[in-house]
Parts: sequence; structure tokens; C-alpha cells
Amino acid sequence: MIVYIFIAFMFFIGIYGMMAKKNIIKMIIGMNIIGYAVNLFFIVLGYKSGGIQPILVPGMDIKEFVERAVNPLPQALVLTSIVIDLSIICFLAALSIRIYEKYGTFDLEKIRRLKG
Amino acid sequence: MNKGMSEIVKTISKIVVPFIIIFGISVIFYGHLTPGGGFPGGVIISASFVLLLLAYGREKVLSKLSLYKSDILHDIGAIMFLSVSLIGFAGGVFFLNIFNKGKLFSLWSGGNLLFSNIAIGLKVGTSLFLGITLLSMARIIHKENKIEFYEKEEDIK
Amino acid sequence: MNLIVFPVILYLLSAFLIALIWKEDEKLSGIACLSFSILVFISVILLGKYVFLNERIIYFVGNWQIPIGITLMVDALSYIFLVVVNFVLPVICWFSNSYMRKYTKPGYFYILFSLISAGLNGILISMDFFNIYVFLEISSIASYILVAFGLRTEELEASLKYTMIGFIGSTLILIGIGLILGKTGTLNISDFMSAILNINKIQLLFILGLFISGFALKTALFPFHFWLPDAHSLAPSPVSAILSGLFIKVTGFYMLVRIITNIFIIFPESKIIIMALGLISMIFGSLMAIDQIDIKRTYAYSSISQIGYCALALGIGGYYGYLGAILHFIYHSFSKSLLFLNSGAIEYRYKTTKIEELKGLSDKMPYTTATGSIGMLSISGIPPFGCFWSKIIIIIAAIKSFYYGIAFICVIVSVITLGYFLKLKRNIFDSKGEGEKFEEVNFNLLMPMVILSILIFFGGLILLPEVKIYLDKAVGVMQNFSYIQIGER
Amino acid sequence: MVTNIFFHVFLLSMMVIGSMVAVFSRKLISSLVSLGTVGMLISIYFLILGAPDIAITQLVVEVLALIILLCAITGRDVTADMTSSKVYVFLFIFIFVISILTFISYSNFIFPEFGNTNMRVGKEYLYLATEKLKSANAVTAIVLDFRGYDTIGEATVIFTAIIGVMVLLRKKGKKDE
Repeated sequence: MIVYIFIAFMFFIGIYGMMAKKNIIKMIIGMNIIGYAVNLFFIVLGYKSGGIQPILVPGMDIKEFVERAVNPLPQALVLTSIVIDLSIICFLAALSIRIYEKYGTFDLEKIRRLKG
Repeated sequence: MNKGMSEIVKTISKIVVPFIIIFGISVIFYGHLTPGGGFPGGVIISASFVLLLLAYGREKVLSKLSLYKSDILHDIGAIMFLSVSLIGFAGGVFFLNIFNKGKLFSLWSGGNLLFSNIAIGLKVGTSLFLGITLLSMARIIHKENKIEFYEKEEDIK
Repeated sequence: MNLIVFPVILYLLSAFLIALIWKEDEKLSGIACLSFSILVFISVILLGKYVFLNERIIYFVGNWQIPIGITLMVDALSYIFLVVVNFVLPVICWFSNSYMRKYTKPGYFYILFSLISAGLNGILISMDFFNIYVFLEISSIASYILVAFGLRTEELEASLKYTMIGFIGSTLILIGIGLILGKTGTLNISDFMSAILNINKIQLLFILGLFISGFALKTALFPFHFWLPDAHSLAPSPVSAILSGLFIKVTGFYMLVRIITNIFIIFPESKIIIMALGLISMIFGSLMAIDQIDIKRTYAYSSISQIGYCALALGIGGYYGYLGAILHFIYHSFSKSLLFLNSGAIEYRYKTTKIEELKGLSDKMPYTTATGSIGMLSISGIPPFGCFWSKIIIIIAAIKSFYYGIAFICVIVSVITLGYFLKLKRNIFDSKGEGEKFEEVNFNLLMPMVILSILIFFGGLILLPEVKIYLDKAVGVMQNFSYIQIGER
Repeated sequence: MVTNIFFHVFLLSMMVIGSMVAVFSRKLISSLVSLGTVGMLISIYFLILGAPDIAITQLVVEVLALIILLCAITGRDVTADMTSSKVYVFLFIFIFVISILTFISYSNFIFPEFGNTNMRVGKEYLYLATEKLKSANAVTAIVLDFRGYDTIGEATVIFTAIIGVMVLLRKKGKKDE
């Protein structure tokens, strides 16, 4: 139960960094933290207390391996969502470079050319 | 034009980078036996290229692996992985693993796991290197504050 | 039976091949992208025989059964979405073959175009929560890039705002999938449905809330609509045609339909939430669209209100409600894509889409005026054209389920829509202003618009009995299909 | 694996502090560095939770994300002003309080109990990976064979991002500009 509270704290810190900050790079950092919190949430869902990693070591018996191993499904999903977050950050870095070239600053207040 | 970092960083990275690349390749090839696989191995290899990029500056690295070559490799990796899945059509279903499965701990054990690992490793490795070099090329010349690329034509080819 | 995977694979193959070989050559990449999209349309037509023969196709990727592997499923409802999406995409690709010459490096546009179409088709055919999320991510990232394709200042900022809000939507959906994985351990929808019985209702309500807010954010229903006008009006015209014609419908509306009518069946009151959201966004969209100064912004606000129509029809439910929702989706896709292509043709000649700078188009550009006015009249619900039939059916559905107030509001909103579209038509097409006139756009830009307007013109034919059978099957899917039936067999 | 809860709580509290520093610090470079520490801690925590290849990927991907953001920052303004827009702060506090209340009151309904995971499909994956596919690493077997269709989508996501970087960093958007 405590683990979920910590993950929720990280998630809301990320959302705060994304919403309340006016600097584009700070927003990207906030998105990064949200991505970390959601990935951590997935892996924590698949944890079995005292479980071993889902990779068979030569000396181990298969029956006992299947009993004690951690749930491998969330780990397969986190592999995908880590790389999705990396590609969004890569795209946003290029976008922020481009916006810096046009506006001369990362600050969103001066960028408010679009109304509403 | 940055000429890379100090002499110490250059010599150390010259020693360390071959080991990183070998470690990345071993993570890719033994993906279905030891922890790792296509993604981690590919990302490790692109990290080693980026280390060279930071240590030696852009010209030396681009002379070895120019943007055009990494662009081609990056597409070939994607098509290879798609074709590994299309081979499954020969067995009747989209993603069928039609190769024989082999023994448990041998290298050829996972059917088409090995080929998918190699394809994904190639793709991730070259594409992240391509992305980071492009991002690092965008410099601002403060004269007229316009984005000035070093992307001269021969740089690309 | 392997045809089911072709829509996704062919578009992925076209993206990778264009990137590898034809990226630098403008003409060849356009022709390659057009030929691949026509190939996909043909494979979707061939797929039809299987879908309507044995009610639905279930396809196990890699021959792994239900809970292990990913299963793909196409039934009558997703088949209709597939046909509409894969008919409009080649038309837009044909239009952009000559329109995108104005932009530098159009080869990248065709790569991203085929990636968006791969994402849309991937969502329509898959039956696995995480698979839907991955293909949603592909099409979303490709659409973030396409909004910023012109690299002008407003487009970059609109793309930044669109990315932030799209990322929040995707994270909400991902957390919902995480909760499903945590509680039931499976990702397959039919396996999740069979494991649903031993979960308490609060858990399900929480997951349903996350999904509805995530997909409502993607489809720009009322509380989350503020990103849509900037993103759709500043993007290049073929891109805004894809975005507001197909993208918000497939990623938002189709998924809402699946979640409300097929997955979370034990919560009938979620329909009321969707009806309320649809009602507000319907009214808000049409009111905002009245005093716009830019053609494409009026179209963007009007697509917010039309999406409200579809959501309202979905919320009303019953045979007529669902039929009205599907019909309105079909006609609105055709006519909104036509309108955005039309504004693209005007921009191609006049270099601007401001209303006061465009005067008297009808004397020099007769075909563009004809197709544009057909699109405008159809969306505002004039009898012979397409959207009239769907709006009539939605009003009948509202009356049949005794929501007289809602039926009355529907009529008022369609009158307001008629108002601002007639104002637009009078100012741009029929006014006798001076200023230098440009001659008609060339054949390549014109034929896509003519095809779409012919389809809208003969919109009423879809209600003929022999065509209506397919619609009734799709409505039947919405009424009594639940994913749990797949698990039993 | 470490079982007592103290180690988990210590790492998680370090992460929360690190992410706080990352969001609230004034200079962008220091917030990036603290982002790096958060990524490192998460990679260690993945190891403890029994996910070695996720730990490798997370470590290297976090380093690359750091380098990407540094590329965006170098040569441009390095400090961010601290004032945050008032409207969003109140909106955020409102959402934060509401969700924490619902979180605490319903948490044992919503979230599965920490220790035992629902192995409904996980067990079959472990069994099938070792018996049928003869592959020792169950996670790679899932990623590439059982759910390989996801990984095609995954490879396309990286492909889209790199095409996006190429599109955004070209010199001129429109020809007539």
C-alpha cells in the first residue's frame, strides 16, 4: 500500500511540473517523471514478494521456476512504454529547439501568440 | 566547431567504447538466454556511438558513420523486423515462429527470436544515434538568431 | 483470412519503403503512397466477404490462443469504420499528391501519412487493450508531427499544446490498462470480460472513468476540446482533413462505442454521461463557430459540434440512436474531409483562408464553389444531402426515447449550423467582390473533391433495404454484442 | 531478493525527493541532473523488483534522454524563472486533493495487494516460454513472439519519432517563404 502512495506522489509531482511550470523544458521534465511513475506502477503490479527474475538459470528446475518467478507480462509492456516516452521526449526536444529559434525563449508566457 | 572534450576523455573513451559495443552485441545476441534483448542491446550500442560523438566532436564520427548511412541502416532494420514477422505467413499465420526451436540453453534456441533481436537491435541502435546527432547539430548563430545547421550537403552524404 | 492484417502491414511497408528509397523524390513517393493506400482499400473490400459470411473474424496472431497471444477481431461495426477510413485515405492522398508540392521535403509527409493510417487501421482491427494503446500512440505522434509540418510559428505552438494534451490522454488510458492488468492479470478484452465477474464495482467504475476521460480527451468532447481548433485549423489542409474527418472519430468515438456498448455493459448510466458531454459540446461548438474569421477555424469548431452529435446519438441508444450515430459518422467524415480539402484548394490559389480576403470565388472557380457548397449544405442538414438523413434519424431517436428537449436542441443546433455555413457560403462564394481572381485548380486537386461530393449527394441511397442490411448488422453489434461471447466458443 | 519493506521505502522516498528537486529547482541543468538521479534510482528499484532487462533499458534510455534534453538546452537560456501561472496551481491543488482523498478511501479496492500479483496469464507465459519456445528469458519471449505484434508497433513509434526530428529540424517549412 505504501508503495502506491509514493508512486502517486511522483505522478502528481510530474503533473505539477507539466501544468504549472511555464518553461517548455520544465514541462518535458514533468512528462518524463510522469512516464517514470507509470512505468514503475506497471512493474510494481507484477511483483511477487520474494519472487525471482523470470529468466531460467541453467541449474534450476522448471516447475520451481514457474512457481517462484515474478509476473513477466508487465515487464514486456514496460519495455514498450519506456521507448514510447523516450520517443515523445526526443520529438519534444526538436520542437522546443524550433520554438526557441522563433521566439528566442523557452518561456510559455511570451509564446502566447495563439488566443484561447 | 567543437573539437570534442579534453585529451583525457578522448583516450579513455577510445579504450572503453570497443568494450561497450561488444557488451551491446552480446546483449542482443544472447537476448533470449540472459537478461537483455533487442531493445537494451540496441540502446547500448547507440549510447556508445553517442559517447564517441561527445568525446571526438561531430566531424570524426560522421566520417565513419555518416547520417546517410545510419538513415539507410535504420530503415533496413525496420524492414528486416517486418519481414521476420511476414515469414510467419509461410507457416500460415501472421507472426508464426516457424523455425525449429532447438535445445533450451543453446544460441539457436528461440526459433526466430534471435533474428528479431538482431533486427530490433540494429534499428534502435542506428535510429537513436541519428536522432541525437541531428539534435546536436542545431546550433544558433547569434548573428540573426536563425537556426544554422552544419548540415552541409557533404555532411549528409 | 490473412487479409485482416493487410491494412496495417501494407501501410507500415509503404512507410518503411518510402523512407528507404523514394524519400527525396517528390513525385514517386506520392505515387507510391497512393498505390499502397489503394491496395489497402482493395484488401478491405475483399475482407468484406468473410465478415458478413460468419458474423465476425477472429484471428490469432502467431497462432497463440485467447489469453496468451494478441487476437484481432473484425465484426460488422469495425468493418464499416474500416471501409469509410480506407476509402477517404486514398482520396486525401490523391489530393495531397499535388497540394504538398508547396512544402519542402513532401516525402516525409507521405511517410507520416502512411504511419497515421497504419495506426488508425491497427486500432480498428485489434482486440487487445495494450495493442490499441500502442497503435493509438503511433497515430498520435504522427499527428503531432504533421500538425507542425509547415514550421510556422503558430503551427509549432499549436503542435506543442496538442502534444501536451495528447500525452495526458494517453497516460490516463495507460493507467486504466495498468489497473486492468493489476486486477485481472490479462490484457485480452474477452478474457478481461470473463474475469470481470469477481471484481468489485468500484474498481470497474474507476477503470471506466479513466477510459472515458482518456478517450473523451482524444475525441475533443466538451471539457477537453480547447486543443482542437488550433491543431486542426493550422495544420496543412490534407492533415486537418485526416485529423477531423477520421482521427478524432476512430481514436475517440469508435473506442467510446466499444467501451460503452461492448465492454462495460454493467454500467448503463455511462451512456448518460456521454449524452451530456455530447449535448454541451454540440451547443458550444456551433456557438463558437459563428463569429470566426478563418474558414478552417469555423470548420474545426463545427467538427466539435458534429462530434457532439455523434456522442449524443450514442448516448441516446436504442436502434435509431445507434443507427444515427453510425450514419452521422459516415456522412460527417465524407463532408468534413471535403470541406477541409476545399479550403486547401482555396488556399492553394489565394494563399489565405481569411474570410474577408476571399470574395466572389464562384465566377472563376466554379467547381470548387460547387463542391464546397455541397459540403456545407450537407453538414447543415439540407434534405437531399448526406447529413440530413443522419440528423433526422437522431432526432427520431431522441423523440422515440422521450427526450423531447434534446430533440428540440438538435433542431436548434442544426439551424445555427445552417446559419454560419450560409454566411460563409455567401461571403466567399456568391459575393460579387472585386480583387484579382485566380483560375480553377488543376485536375488532381479537383477530382478528390468531386468524388467526395458525389458520395454525399447520393447519401440517401445508403438507406435502401439491400444496403441497410450491413448497417443493421453493425447496429446489432452495438446493441447486443459483448466480448464475452468470443471467450465461450 | 531484498524482502524487508524498509529498502523499498528508502528508495521510493529518494525518488520522490529527486523528482521534487527536478521540478522545483531554478536552474535547468540542476533539474536535469536530478532527473538523472531519479532515473538511476528507478533502474536500481527495477533490479530489486526482479526485472533485470528493464533495469538495463531504463538506465541507458535515461542517459540518452538526459543527452537529448542537454542538446536542447546548450547554447540557449539555462535558467527558468520560478513564477508559475496561478490558475494552473489552484487547478492542480484541487485535482491533487480530490484524487488523494479518493485514493486513500478506495485504495484497497482499486489497487491489487503489493506482494502477490495476479498470475492468471503470467504463469502460462513462464511455462510456455521454457517448454514450447525453449527460450530461457520469458520477457524476451513475450516481447518478440507471444506479443510480437506490439513490438512491431513499438519499432514504428521510434521510427515516427526519428522522422519527426528530421521533419522538425529541416531548414525551411514552406517553399514560398
